[in-house]
Amino acid sequence: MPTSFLLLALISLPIGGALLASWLPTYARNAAATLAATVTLACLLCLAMLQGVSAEGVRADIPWLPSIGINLVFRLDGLSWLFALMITGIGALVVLYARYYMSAEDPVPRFYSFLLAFMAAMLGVVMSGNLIQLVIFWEITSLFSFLLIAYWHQSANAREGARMALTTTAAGGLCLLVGMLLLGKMAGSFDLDVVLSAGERIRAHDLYLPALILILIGAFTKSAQFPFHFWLPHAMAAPTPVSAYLHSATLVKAGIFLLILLWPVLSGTDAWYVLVGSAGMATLLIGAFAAIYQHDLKGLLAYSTLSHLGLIMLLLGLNSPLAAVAAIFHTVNHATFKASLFMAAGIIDHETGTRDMRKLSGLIRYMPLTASLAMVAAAAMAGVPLLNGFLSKEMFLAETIAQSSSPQFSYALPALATLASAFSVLYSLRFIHKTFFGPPPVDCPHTPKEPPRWMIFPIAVLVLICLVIGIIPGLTIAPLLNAAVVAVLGDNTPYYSLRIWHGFNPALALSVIALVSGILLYVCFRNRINANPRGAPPFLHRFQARRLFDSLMARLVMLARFMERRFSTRSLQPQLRLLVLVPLIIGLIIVATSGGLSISTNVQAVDPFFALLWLVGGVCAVGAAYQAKYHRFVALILMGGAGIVCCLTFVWLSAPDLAITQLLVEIVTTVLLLLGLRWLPVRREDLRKETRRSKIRRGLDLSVAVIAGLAVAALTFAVMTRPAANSISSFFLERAYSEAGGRNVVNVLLVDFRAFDTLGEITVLGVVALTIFAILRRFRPAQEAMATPRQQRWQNSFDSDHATRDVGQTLREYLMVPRVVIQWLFPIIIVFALYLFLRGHDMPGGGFIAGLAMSIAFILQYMASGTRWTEAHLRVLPVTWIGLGLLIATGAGVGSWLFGYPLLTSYFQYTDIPFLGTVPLATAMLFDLGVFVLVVGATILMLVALAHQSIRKPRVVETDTDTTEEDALPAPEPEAETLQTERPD
Amino acid sequence: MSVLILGCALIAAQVMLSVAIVLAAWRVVHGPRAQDRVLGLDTLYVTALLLIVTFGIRTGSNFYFEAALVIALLGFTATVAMAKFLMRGEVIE
Amino acid sequence: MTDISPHLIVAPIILPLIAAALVTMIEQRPLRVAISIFTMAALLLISVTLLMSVASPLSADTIVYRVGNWAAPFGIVLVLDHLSAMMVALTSILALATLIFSLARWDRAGPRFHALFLLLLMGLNGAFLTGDLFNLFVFFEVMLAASYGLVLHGSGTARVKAGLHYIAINLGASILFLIGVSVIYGITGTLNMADLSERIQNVSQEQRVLFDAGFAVLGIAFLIKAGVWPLGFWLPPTYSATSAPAAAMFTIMTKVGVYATLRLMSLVFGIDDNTVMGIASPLLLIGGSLTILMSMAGMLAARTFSRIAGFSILTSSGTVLAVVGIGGERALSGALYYMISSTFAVAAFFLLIELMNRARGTTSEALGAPMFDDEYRDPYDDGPPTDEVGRITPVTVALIHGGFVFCALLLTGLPPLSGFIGKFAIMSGLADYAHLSGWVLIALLIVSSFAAIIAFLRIGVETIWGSAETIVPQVKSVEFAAIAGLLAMCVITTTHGAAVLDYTDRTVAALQRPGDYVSNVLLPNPPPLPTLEIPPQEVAP
Amino acid sequence: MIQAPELPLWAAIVVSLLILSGASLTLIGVIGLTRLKTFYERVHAPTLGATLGGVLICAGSMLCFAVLQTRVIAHEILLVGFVLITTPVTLILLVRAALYRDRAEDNPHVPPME
Amino acid sequence: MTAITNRVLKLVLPYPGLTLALILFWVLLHNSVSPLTLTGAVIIGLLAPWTLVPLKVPRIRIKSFTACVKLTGIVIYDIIRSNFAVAAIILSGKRRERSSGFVTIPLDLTHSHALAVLAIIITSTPGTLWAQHDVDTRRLLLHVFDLVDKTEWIDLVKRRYEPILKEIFE
Amino acid sequence: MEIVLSLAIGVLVASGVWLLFRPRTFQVIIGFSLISYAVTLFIFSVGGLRIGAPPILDPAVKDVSAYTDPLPQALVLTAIVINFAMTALFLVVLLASRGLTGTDHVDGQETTEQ
Ligand code: NA
Ligand code: NA
Repeated sequence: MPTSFLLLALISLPIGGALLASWLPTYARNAAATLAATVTLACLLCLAMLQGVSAEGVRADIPWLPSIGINLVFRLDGLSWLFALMITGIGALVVLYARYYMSAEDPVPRFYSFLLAFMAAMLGVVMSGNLIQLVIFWEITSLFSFLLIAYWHQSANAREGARMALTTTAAGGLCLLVGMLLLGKMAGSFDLDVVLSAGERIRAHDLYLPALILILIGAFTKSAQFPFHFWLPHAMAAPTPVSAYLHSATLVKAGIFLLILLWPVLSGTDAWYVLVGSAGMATLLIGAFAAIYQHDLKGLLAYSTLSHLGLIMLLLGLNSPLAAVAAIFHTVNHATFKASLFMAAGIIDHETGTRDMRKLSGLIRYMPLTASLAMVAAAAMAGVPLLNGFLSKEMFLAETIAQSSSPQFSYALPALATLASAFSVLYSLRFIHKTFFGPPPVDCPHTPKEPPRWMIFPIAVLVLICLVIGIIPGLTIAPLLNAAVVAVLGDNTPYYSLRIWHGFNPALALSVIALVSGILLYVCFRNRINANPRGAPPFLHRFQARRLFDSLMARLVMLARFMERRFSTRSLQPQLRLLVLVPLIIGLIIVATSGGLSISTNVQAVDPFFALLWLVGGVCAVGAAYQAKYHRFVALILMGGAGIVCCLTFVWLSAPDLAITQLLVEIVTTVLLLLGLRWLPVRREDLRKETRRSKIRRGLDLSVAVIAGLAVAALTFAVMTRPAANSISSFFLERAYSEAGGRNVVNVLLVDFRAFDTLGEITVLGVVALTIFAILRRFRPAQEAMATPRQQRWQNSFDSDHATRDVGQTLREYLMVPRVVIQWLFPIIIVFALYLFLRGHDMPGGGFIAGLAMSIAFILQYMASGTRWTEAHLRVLPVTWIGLGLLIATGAGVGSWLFGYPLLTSYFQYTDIPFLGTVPLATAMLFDLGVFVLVVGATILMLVALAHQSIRKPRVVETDTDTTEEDALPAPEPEAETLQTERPD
Repeated sequence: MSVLILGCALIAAQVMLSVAIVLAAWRVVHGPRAQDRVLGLDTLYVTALLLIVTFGIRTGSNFYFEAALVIALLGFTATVAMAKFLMRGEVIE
Repeated sequence: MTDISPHLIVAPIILPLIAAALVTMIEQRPLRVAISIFTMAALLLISVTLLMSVASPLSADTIVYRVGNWAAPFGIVLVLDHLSAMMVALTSILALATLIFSLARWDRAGPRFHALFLLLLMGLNGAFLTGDLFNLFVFFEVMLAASYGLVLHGSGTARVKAGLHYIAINLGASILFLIGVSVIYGITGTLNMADLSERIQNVSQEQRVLFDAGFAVLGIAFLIKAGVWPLGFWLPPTYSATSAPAAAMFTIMTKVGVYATLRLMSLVFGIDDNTVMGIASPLLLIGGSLTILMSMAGMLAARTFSRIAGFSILTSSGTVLAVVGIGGERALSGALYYMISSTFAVAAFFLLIELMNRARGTTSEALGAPMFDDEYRDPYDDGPPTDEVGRITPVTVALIHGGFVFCALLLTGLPPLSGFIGKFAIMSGLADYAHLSGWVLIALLIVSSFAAIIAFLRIGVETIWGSAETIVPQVKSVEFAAIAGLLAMCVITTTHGAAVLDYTDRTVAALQRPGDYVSNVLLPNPPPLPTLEIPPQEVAP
Repeated sequence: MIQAPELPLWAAIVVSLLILSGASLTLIGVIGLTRLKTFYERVHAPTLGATLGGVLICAGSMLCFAVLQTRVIAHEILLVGFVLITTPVTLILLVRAALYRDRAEDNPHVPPME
Repeated sequence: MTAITNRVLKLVLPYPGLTLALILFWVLLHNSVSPLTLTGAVIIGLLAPWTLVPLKVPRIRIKSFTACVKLTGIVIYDIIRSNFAVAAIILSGKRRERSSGFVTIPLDLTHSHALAVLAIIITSTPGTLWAQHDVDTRRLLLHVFDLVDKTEWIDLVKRRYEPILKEIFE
Repeated sequence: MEIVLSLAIGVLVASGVWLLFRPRTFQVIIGFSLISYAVTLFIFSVGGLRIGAPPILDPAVKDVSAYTDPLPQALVLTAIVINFAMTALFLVVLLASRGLTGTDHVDGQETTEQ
């Protein structure tokens, strides 16, 4: 069977298993367990088949993203094989254990699904042959560990622990990513084999140190090294199988694995020595010290895990090949004894209902098998001879002694190592003694008993491994270890021996000292330790990880909120200020950096009337600005003044089309704003509060406004007086008549040269009209504006007070003359609109202008006769007009496709009609018709939709004083004033 | 000669009309009541129309006639709306 | 029968327009839905065809369509190149998914949804395809006008408040746009972007100042659309107030700003890192970086998912713009890839948020009741939705949560999905650049990922797991289908990343040598009609 | 600076007189608008420009173009006609509105509502 | 015969006067009497008046065309005369004592079109303003710029305008 | 001429910008309208100021320099239409905001600042 197939099977089996498990019914416990067991056993089988070949290293390449150097490379050598064995082997045992551990009510398939997915990710990490791929799997392990820790997410502890774990490890993962990126850049490839062979170059590279630090952060967070260790104890909120699997054998070993993997590349420098060594040492001591004080079984195991991880880290940091061997060896050993201890703790928890050592006692009577297995495992943890823990710890002590020759640590190193070993003896002893010995427990929730046989079986297997390795290492672990070591160290593999007995040497002495002092310490301090109220070590209890983490997160959020408050806003005014200031400042920077604007004196003489006109325009504009707050109506009139000046300017400066358009738009806009004004309650000047702050702000605003005005004026002047550019416009002037059949070049531009713009523009108009219509359907007026306007109430009450008059007579009288005139004007304006439309191509006019004129004809009828009357007599279907207009315009454009020309190609011809003469016919006219139709529809829809609000009846009952008699009085009392609608002055 | 005469007359007329516009605008700005302002605006419209006519004469072209016609035929719409707003508080009932 | 294929380029603009016009006039809802769906599906097909034709090595890289049969620079031309084809295809996919989602309920939350939606599409496609600066303005306005309608779709206080700000700020941006365009026209005498690229070389030094100022004003208008700090405060509130489908569509709208910046930078200044000119590049870099930074703060400060989603959009614009500021083809290619991914992801997230809020019973002011007896009755309005028979199974919840995890991975840039690949591609390119600004940007990207992780965890954990009971929301399968479709696009982008990256590589290469674009657009004797070459493998069975 | 079409002298003189008188009349009307005391007085003033003033200027224009293009150009009649029809509409509405406002404020200078 | 013609005319031309006006309007707009313009004018004249039909505008039957001409003459004369009168007053400034004020005039006219014409005439004439008309009491409130003798103004309306308008419309 | 128009545009912009910074929605809409005038004139002015040279072709005059630049005028027309539409929309939205929030403050809520 090809090895690449096996490699891929190894990784894809658990993935497939995870997917399958996620689709199992909620309570299909046995099916899920069977599935998971099958998968893991199959993996083990694959692994077994790969054992021989992995020694020389096998790989399978799947190209994925070659351009950025990410390919899927699965690769197995001695080291990764060993890790894969741990992952699948312990995985299989955990699967079995979990089947009995998890309750029947749990949705177990989800658990197994996550577990298998995690296993796949872990296998991915150790099998990655590409740095980035490794990071990918790395982050996936974080993710699934998060999901597994939070498996019981109804518990706040689980959620919190999971969050903390993911936050820390994912952050580390991000650092690792950058580190790997740098590593890859230094090596020239992300391929692991390339990187591994580029050690020399990398260590000499400028980027080595940043890369090292980033990679170490990744490894330290994952392997819970000081100062990133805090998440691990909180991850104990996970179900025990998860702890046994993730927090002893796999997840936390990922960091170790990574550093072992990259040991040949990264180690050997002082930076490595200092960083890795000190982190390892600190973790070793802190973990061991804290473990002593834990009352929670899993807490003790968690801190002891920290300590052992620190030990391995320290070994790796020593820059010695022999230490590296010890590190690898201890990794395996720790996985076996710690997993079994976790499982044992789980059994105790499961059977007694508690993990609190203060409540546990004398369990050996109830569960002798579990107790004896746990004792062996604990002894391995303590480093008792004939167990695997002893062998690797011995190597560790020997290495610390060997390193003491170097000046940095001198004798401190072996001393501290021994101290830590003594601590480990102490907490192991406490674990066993406190739990299994002594009187029977008093306040256990359940009466303890031996668990099901198959639940003990995994522990037994692991303990057996501890024993076998401890007693006959040469026959068991040696070949596997050797393969791993060679894979890492290659030619640098040192001589080492796994014999139990190396004779009397300093390491043995230290071992003995540690053992003895550990026991002594326990004997002396056990009462004080057991009485410790917090279950936390002295000195360190202040640094409650969770509280620190929470406060850090809270501070982060506070900082973020502060930044948001300070550097962002939700109000409109500051945003509009920025909108003006940013272009202003950037414009000024540009002008300033390039030596300023050169102002030309190439100007035409000032026409005095023009200046007079703009005197009026300017005054109107400033007046409108001044009045807009308290006298909206006045502001509107003033704006009308400015508008007419604009219109005259267009007349003056050769733009008749613009003048007409401006005028018509002006008229329609005025009516529109007046329609809106009815719904804006009056704003009272006498209520105005003037503070110093508001004065200052207004002053600032005013100066910004003036500066903006000046800047735009300068820009205008500069652009106007520049030497004329060689514009594309001459083309239009030359071809408008000959090639587009129109004399009014502006109109030809609109309907032919740039008809596409016009198509978009009318679409805008249509969309806006539809939107306005939609908004107004749900319109709710301001409370104060809901009542009938004051004028109408006054006039209506006058009408009803006089016997001879009927309500509404004042209005009828008022409109009698205008109505006659406006009705007679209706056909005339329509004809005028038609005229404007027809002449557009040659003379000022066109579809847009005509459409506006036409819509004014309708609006006048609405004003003169009221909405109801007008709609009873004229059927206006503005929405249909809009749709139709769009269709006509588009149809006119698309029609050219039939003749094989691009969209909106127009065709024109001068047609001779008998008797009448030559008539220009252009298809652009059809397009213009669409414009016309749409403009009529859209304008009418906008205005009429707004006008309709007046005749709607509020659904909410008007509870105000609208209908009382005093309202009939015209007296404008200040109280009533606030209820009035817009008052013109 | 005729150009000079007509030109001067046109300038004079336009100055007068421009002054008229300024005065009408003064009424718009000064008020005192809203009806005064509306009246001022209406006057402004009519005067602008006349100014456009003189401008047509000045340039000898008919291109501006429609602008004037729009004021004549449709310009009253805005002021009607304003007057009606003053009277009824609503433009379209 | 005439051959329609040469006109395919204009179809992404014209087709929605025709459909919108029809939909406006048609009364029956099923027919309107059918037209919308058919149009959207056709658009997807067309845009993929266009994409393939550009991607095909056999056909021209730049296909020019002369609207009105007037040659550039005089008439308006549509230009299909790698970048525009990509954006159009992105839009079509997004639109189809969003439309499908909205069929479940949102298209009935107010009148004229389909018309507005179709016209938004028209505006977007027009903005991407046009080669004319003023025409770009017009299509911006079409897009904005439709978006105003969609922001306000369904009414309600929050929407109206946010809509007011949104409209006000975009009105301001439009004014800046107009000023910028006029100055550019005044100085160069042209509106055609390719022609502009040519003419700018002959502009004298004094005029160059004016041109630069005008260009800066124009650029600021684009940056407002892209939501760059300090011009993008409007974005998160607007997007979180609006209806889910609208918000999902809007994810592409910020990209229009990015697109326009990229296009004009490429044509006017060049985007190569060794031809950095003026202050445009540093401004983009600083603006983009600050945007990333501030959206990071925004995410951390956020209390709702929709704000997180809003800030994700900002992060994405900021990232792309900062990379444009630095230049460098590898990073830029990564940025484009990242943009594709983040667009799909944020859109999916917006849609998902709606479902999650529904589960929490806090659908944001859904169908606000009208105030009046509606005498102005809309004949097209079918009233409030009644037939909401969702699939009430826990599977619903599981799917929502699964979708959330997907979105979270994509938006935080965690492996293994496209969000990660995009960020990595950018960082990898920046690392090649080996310049301080590059390292700073890498750091920012990493920190922003971290902030996103914290934000997602902070709100996600408590929202999803924190509540005592699980409410099963009523979700229609079309809603899931839409979200799944968008997420599937992310997955495809991940698995077929090589092809996508190859495409973005070529896009960037084309942007770096604008000469081809220019010469294609300004071909002195243009062929009567551009013929679209569909790659042979498409034709062959 | 001085722009004007080339006309025969007599026509130039007549046109000049027409437009000057029209403009003066209009200006007088607007002066009235600014100087008169009450609103009801002021309303009368702009009618000058809208009627005779407009007629004179339009007549000038008609004559000018008739001579210039040697054919009857009469469309200025439309301007005069429409202004004559529409201005009263505005004024009637405005005066009535002013009356209402003054009455509502009990202004003694207007006749009370009957 | 005439009855049938009238019927047909009524059917084709709802508002013959308007038709004429529109033809004139179209011709004046185009400033030409070319066949094309005339054809257009006729088409417009035939079609456009139909837009008034849905508005239910009553058809006006003008009883006397000579009265129309007479009225036009009177109005032109009055307007010119008043123009100079008012201009003189404005130019004279404060030198002359002058009072303006309201005059109430009882009217006999009821036809809305006749009233509208009267209103336009009065308002177009400088110096007089149509301020308010009460339908019940048929009283017109007139504002007069230069009010010396009220009866003078009552006479103006009652003697000078109202009879002719009655002649034309009623 | 140029200086007058530049100043005019400056005054319009200054008034408009000042209004944009105000807290009341109606002020903002008037501000936008004033700025729209300014922008319209600005685009227009980019084509250069010509008196009596409208871009309406006289078949007799072939010289393109006899006409003013038509393109800015076409752009202005488009801009005017779009501005009109946006003004209408903004008005309706501000009315809706006023109705729903009970205030005409641009933020939909009164703040301590004026
Ligand atoms: Na054409
Ligand atoms: Na009068």
